[in-house]
Parts: sequence; C-alpha cells; structure tokens
Amino acid sequence: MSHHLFLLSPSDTPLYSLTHYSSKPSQSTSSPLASNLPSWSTSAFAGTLTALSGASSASQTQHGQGGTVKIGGGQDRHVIQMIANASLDAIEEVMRKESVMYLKSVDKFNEWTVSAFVTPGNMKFVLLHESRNDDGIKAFFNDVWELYVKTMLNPFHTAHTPIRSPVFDARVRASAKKHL
Amino acid sequence: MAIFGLWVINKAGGLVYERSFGDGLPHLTSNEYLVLAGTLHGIHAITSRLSPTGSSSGAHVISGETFKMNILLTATGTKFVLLTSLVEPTADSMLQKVYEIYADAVMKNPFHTPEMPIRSEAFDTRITTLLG
Amino acid sequence: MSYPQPHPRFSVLSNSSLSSAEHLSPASSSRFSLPSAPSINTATTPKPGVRPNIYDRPLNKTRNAEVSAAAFAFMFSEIVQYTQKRVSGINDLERRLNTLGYRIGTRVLELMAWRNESAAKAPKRETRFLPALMSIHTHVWRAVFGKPADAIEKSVENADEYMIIDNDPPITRNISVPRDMSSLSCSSFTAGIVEAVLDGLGFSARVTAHNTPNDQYPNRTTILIKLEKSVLEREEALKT
Amino acid sequence: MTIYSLYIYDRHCACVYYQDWHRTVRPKLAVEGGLLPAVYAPVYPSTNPDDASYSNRNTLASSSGVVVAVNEDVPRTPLPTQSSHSPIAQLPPPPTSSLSFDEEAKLVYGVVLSLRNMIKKLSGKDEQFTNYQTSTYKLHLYETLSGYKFVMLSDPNADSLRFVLRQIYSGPFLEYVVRNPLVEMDSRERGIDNEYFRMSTDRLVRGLTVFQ
Repeated sequence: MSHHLFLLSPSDTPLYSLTHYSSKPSQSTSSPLASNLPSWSTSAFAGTLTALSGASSASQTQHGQGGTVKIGGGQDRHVIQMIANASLDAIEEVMRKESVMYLKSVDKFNEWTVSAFVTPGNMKFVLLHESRNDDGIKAFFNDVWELYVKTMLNPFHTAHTPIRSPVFDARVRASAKKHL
Repeated sequence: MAIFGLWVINKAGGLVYERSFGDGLPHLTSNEYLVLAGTLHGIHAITSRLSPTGSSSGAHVISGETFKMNILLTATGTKFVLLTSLVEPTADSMLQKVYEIYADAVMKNPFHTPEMPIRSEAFDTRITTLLG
Repeated sequence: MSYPQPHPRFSVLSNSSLSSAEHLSPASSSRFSLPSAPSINTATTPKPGVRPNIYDRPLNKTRNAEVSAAAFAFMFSEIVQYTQKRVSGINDLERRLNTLGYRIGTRVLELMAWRNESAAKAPKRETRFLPALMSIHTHVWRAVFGKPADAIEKSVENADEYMIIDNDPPITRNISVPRDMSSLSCSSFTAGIVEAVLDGLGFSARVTAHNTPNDQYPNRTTILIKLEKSVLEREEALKT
Repeated sequence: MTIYSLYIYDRHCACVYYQDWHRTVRPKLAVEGGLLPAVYAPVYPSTNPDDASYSNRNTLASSSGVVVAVNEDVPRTPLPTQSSHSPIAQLPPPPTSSLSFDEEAKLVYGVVLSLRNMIKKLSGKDEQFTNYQTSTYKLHLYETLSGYKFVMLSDPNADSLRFVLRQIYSGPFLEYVVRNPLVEMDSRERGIDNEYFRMSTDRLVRGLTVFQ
C-alpha cells in the first residue's frame, strides 16, 4: 500500500516528492475503479479508464503480497503526478472557504484519495493514499509542517528552491514509517 | 550647581559636537572651540605620561576657580567633556548618561559616519532633555 | 528618558541565530524540550562532533535564543548603510528595504503560525482579510517587535486602503533621517514584513511606509496597505 | 594621602627648583645642557664626578651660614651618583621614568601653561587654573605675581593644596631664596637650590597633615 507525498510552493512548483511503501496492513481495501462505475456506462468508457489508471489493476495484485515492493508496470509516475495536480484545484477551492489547515480527503481519483495540508504561507502538502488512516496522516502532516518551518528558517532557502537536504529527506521518511 | 557646556571630541582630537547651556560661560566661536578641543586632546595625552607612580590615565577633572571640566575617555578614544560649576556632584553620572545617548542616537544611526561631526537631531533633543 | 524595559529584546527574529552555548555543546542540543509537537528527531540523536544542523534546533522561543535590541539596532543600521551605498535614490532604498523585509515576513508568518497553532487539535488559517489584518496588528507585531501596533485605520476615500499605525517603531527609534532625505522612512522594512504576511495569507497588496509624526510621537509611522482589485472582489464574493 | 613632588618655574619658563618625596618612579638623569645647574642635584648631568663645580658651592654655603640644623647623613662630598639621603636606597633599583628629567619638567610646564590659557579663554575673565586630577595623581598650581609658578603633585584625592604652595612661597622661598644674596634669582643660568631652602621646604611639607 503506497503513499505519495508532494510539497508544492505557493506558486505550485513542486519542491519535494516522496513515495512511501507502507508496511502496515491496510484497514480497508478500496474498491477498484471499474466496480464503482455506474451500471449504465458503456464498456468503451470503462476501457479508457482502465488504461488511464493502469494502477488499479496492478494495485489489486499488490495487495496480496503486502509489503513487497512491486517494481515495473505498477503505478505510473506521471499518472500519480497528474492526480496530484488535478487535486490542486479542489484544494484551492476548499482552501478559501475552510479556515483549517488540514484538509481531509479533499479529492478522490480511482482508488487514490488525496488529502492536503495548507500552511498559512500558502505552501501545500499533497498526500495521495489509498487507505483511510486519519490521525496517522494528521500526525505525519504535523511533522512535515514542523520540518518545513525549520527548512524555511534557513536564510538561503527561498519559497521556490527545491528541498534537497538529505536530513530533511531522512526525517520525512522516518516520520512516514512511524505514522503511515 | 550648573552645567555650562558639553563637548564631544573624536579619537583624533577633532571636536565633533559642542553645546553650551545657560550663560555661565561666555559663548565662543566654533572655531575657538575647535582650537580648545585640540589643545585639550594634546594635554590629555601628556597628563597620562607625567605620573610620578607609573602608568596613569589622562586627566579626569581640570578645575579653575569657578568651573571645572569633567572628562570621560571611552575605550574607543572618544572624549566627552562636561563643563560644570565647581560643586557639581552629578557630573560623572551625567557623563555616563551622555555616553549612553551617544551610543544610542549617534552610533546606531545609519546616517552618521564615525569620527565626523554629529548632525542627528535625535541626539540634540535627548541631550537637551538631559542637560538643558 | 529611560527605556520602557532595561534590556528590550526582539525574540522571533533571533531564532535563526543559534546561541553559542547550544552550538558549542552538541550534547546539550540533543535536549529538546518541545512541549507541543513531539519532535520526531529524538530517534537520531546527533553523534558528538557532527555539526548540529537546522533540524536539531527547537522552534519554540527559548530564553537564551534572544538577541539584545542594541545588537539588532547596530545590525539594522549596517543594513541601511549597506543598502544606501548601492541605491540611486530614496525610492530605490525603500524598495530594497522592502524586499529585505519581505524575506523576513515569509518566515515570521510560518514561525508565528507554527508557534501558535502547532499545539492545536485542528490548526487554523486566516481566510478573511479583516481577521488577517487584526492578527497582523497584534500577533505579528508582538512576535516581531514585542508590542502590538497602536492603531488600524481604513481609509475613507478609497476602499482598498488600510493603515496600520505604530507610534514608536522600535527599529527606527535610533534612526534620525537627515533633512535632505526627510521623505525616507526606514520602516519600509516593516512594510516588507507586512507585505510578505499578506501575500502568504493570499491577500496580495502593495505596502508602503510613511512618516506621519505628530507632536506627541515624533517617530510615528503609518504602514499603508493598498489591496489589489482581485482581493477586493474575492472578499465581496465571499461575504455573501 | 601623600605628596609626590614640587617643581618651581621662574618667569622665563625654566625649571629652577625640584624636590620629591614619595615618588616611586625615580626621575631619569637630565640630558646635557637641558637643565640649569642648582635645580636638583641627583639628576644634574655632570661630565666628571670630581670637578663638580656644583659641589664647592655647597661647602661655601654651609661653612659661612649659621648652622641651623645639622643633618648627620648629609655627605661632605655630595657625589651625584650617591643619592644616600633618599630613604629607599637599599631596595632594588627603583624604576626610573621613561622621560629624562628636563623633558619631564618641560612637559609639566607646557601642560600648566596651556591649561592656564585654556581656563582664561573659557572663563572670559582672568580666572586662575588651580589643579587637575588623573587616576594616579593630582597637580596643583600656584602662581605668584612675580611670575614664579609653584607646581605640586599629590595623590588624586587630596583637596586643593594651593594654600600649601602659598606657605612654601611665603615661608622658605622668601626666607632662603629671595633674601639669600648668594642666590641669583633671575639669572637664567642657575637654579635657586640651596641647603636651607631645601631643608625648610622638606620640613614644612613633612609637617603637613596631607603628607604621610
């Protein structure tokens, strides 16, 4: 069960991304996309979707083996990034109304649910995940927020420089392992 | 019990600031003050060499019959001279306060170049409130 | 005229300055007293001799991480002198001070928000302009200058202008502008901070600083905030 | 509370007399020709010890005058090197000041003169410079109408010693210098030092409460 984290600067340039394969058994397996299609949809439409989300078929097989990493045809990188970017609009829209930072499952695509965390400085953390793990994600976002604030205090870091510090990376992975 | 004047002399002996209060002492031209400040700078250096018991600081107090000059030499070489009446007990604490105002209103002012005459009117107003 | 506090301190600006005590003894820097968010890096205590990096330092306002106001005043005076040598006029100088302030503003916003909200169950953000302005007036000013600003005014003629008034801004307390540059206000540094905070919260605006002395407060300064049209329209839309 | 030294200058800006008491940094030998004879024996630069022109003057004075007080340890042949009457001879050789004596005397006079002019200019009226104080000593000045300047160095927190200088002027100075025919007062070539004047000044100063 994998998670994808993206850190986007206020001008929506990605600063940092992380793919995390969680070893925890996922509580509820999300139903594959094809099944939650309304019955009246034509098969042609279903065909394109499965092509589009090559992920769905692959993820089913992946559930079985649990923690083993499945390399190759699995989740296509560009599909994930497309989902993340697509969710930005949803985040923008929700962000204006709600005044809370942690936006729980803002968007849904295939089996991916997207939850986000918006800092007051309009910095967005976008997390794609499959299983519902509410407080784990919240704690994870809190840690990432703390690490981000610490990175920001570095006088040489501007809002648009990608974060390449290995310590930041190690700390985020440690937190991911702990919470997700 | 009166304060007659204040001089600030930079470490090269040049007069960078001069104020006189009341009419205890006659007001001289700025040119004369410059000359006096220069001589005082020289004297101050000599007095520290005349000590009969080894090394000594420069003159602290130079007194005439009706007034005296209290001199504070700072670590950076700047001299503050306060002209007061003979029996002015608060001269030293006044000098310390002047030094504090100098540190605040002059040295922290970005538009003041060190060792140059002091132009900041914040310094003027605060000196007036303290000594005026 | 004595200072209100004997040793005034600006705390938040100083957080990036690692106090020498912590720096020299890495062992002590492994002692994290983060009451709020449990610091995740307790697992990897720094090995002796490893240079403590930015992630090891606690984010809360610690007593010894504060810088004296005098040190800040000298540094700010040096900043102004440095900038003044490289500009060709007062507006240019103010614009540069503004950009310097902007960089500080982005960090002030994040740090202040983290300090206030990190302990909360559901951390909140300002989404409407007026509460944002209020929080700038009190929280940002207290975080940066140690005292809330003195007044907020909404200009009568044009709807998109708001003003934050500070009777005795600490950073320009020691600065006396010479007569020939009298229109310059070094508080454009503060204007930069305000502009950054507003931009961060999504209300982009042009912020300038103006000297508005009155007999009681010779150093009185007004920070003029000119909102952009889009922000105004969005505020209207959200109001309904 | 001690008194360190006494300088007397005549109106031609020359140092004509010097005496010290508790001065720890001994004055250095004067440069040849920089100092008048008969000012202060130990620092007078004599080219060869036996032909001390200065010394026979001393014998003449003591034999003819009425012996007021016999000072046993006064050496018959005053050799400049043997400063026996200074009380601390037996200690390790005391530090001598970096300035040679005549330079020091000129500096003292220079300081006194410029301070006098400064005080006059500042006060506008004919005001006298009285003393100045540093961290280790205090210098007092008393000027007579005839242009003689009496300069005394004491410890910093002594109060004004003008009256002491006045006593020295009205006492020993009048008695053993002005009224002493053998002392050429305004001569520009010789100091005014002589036995009686030195002893009575010494006695007067040692008798002061200020002097410990």
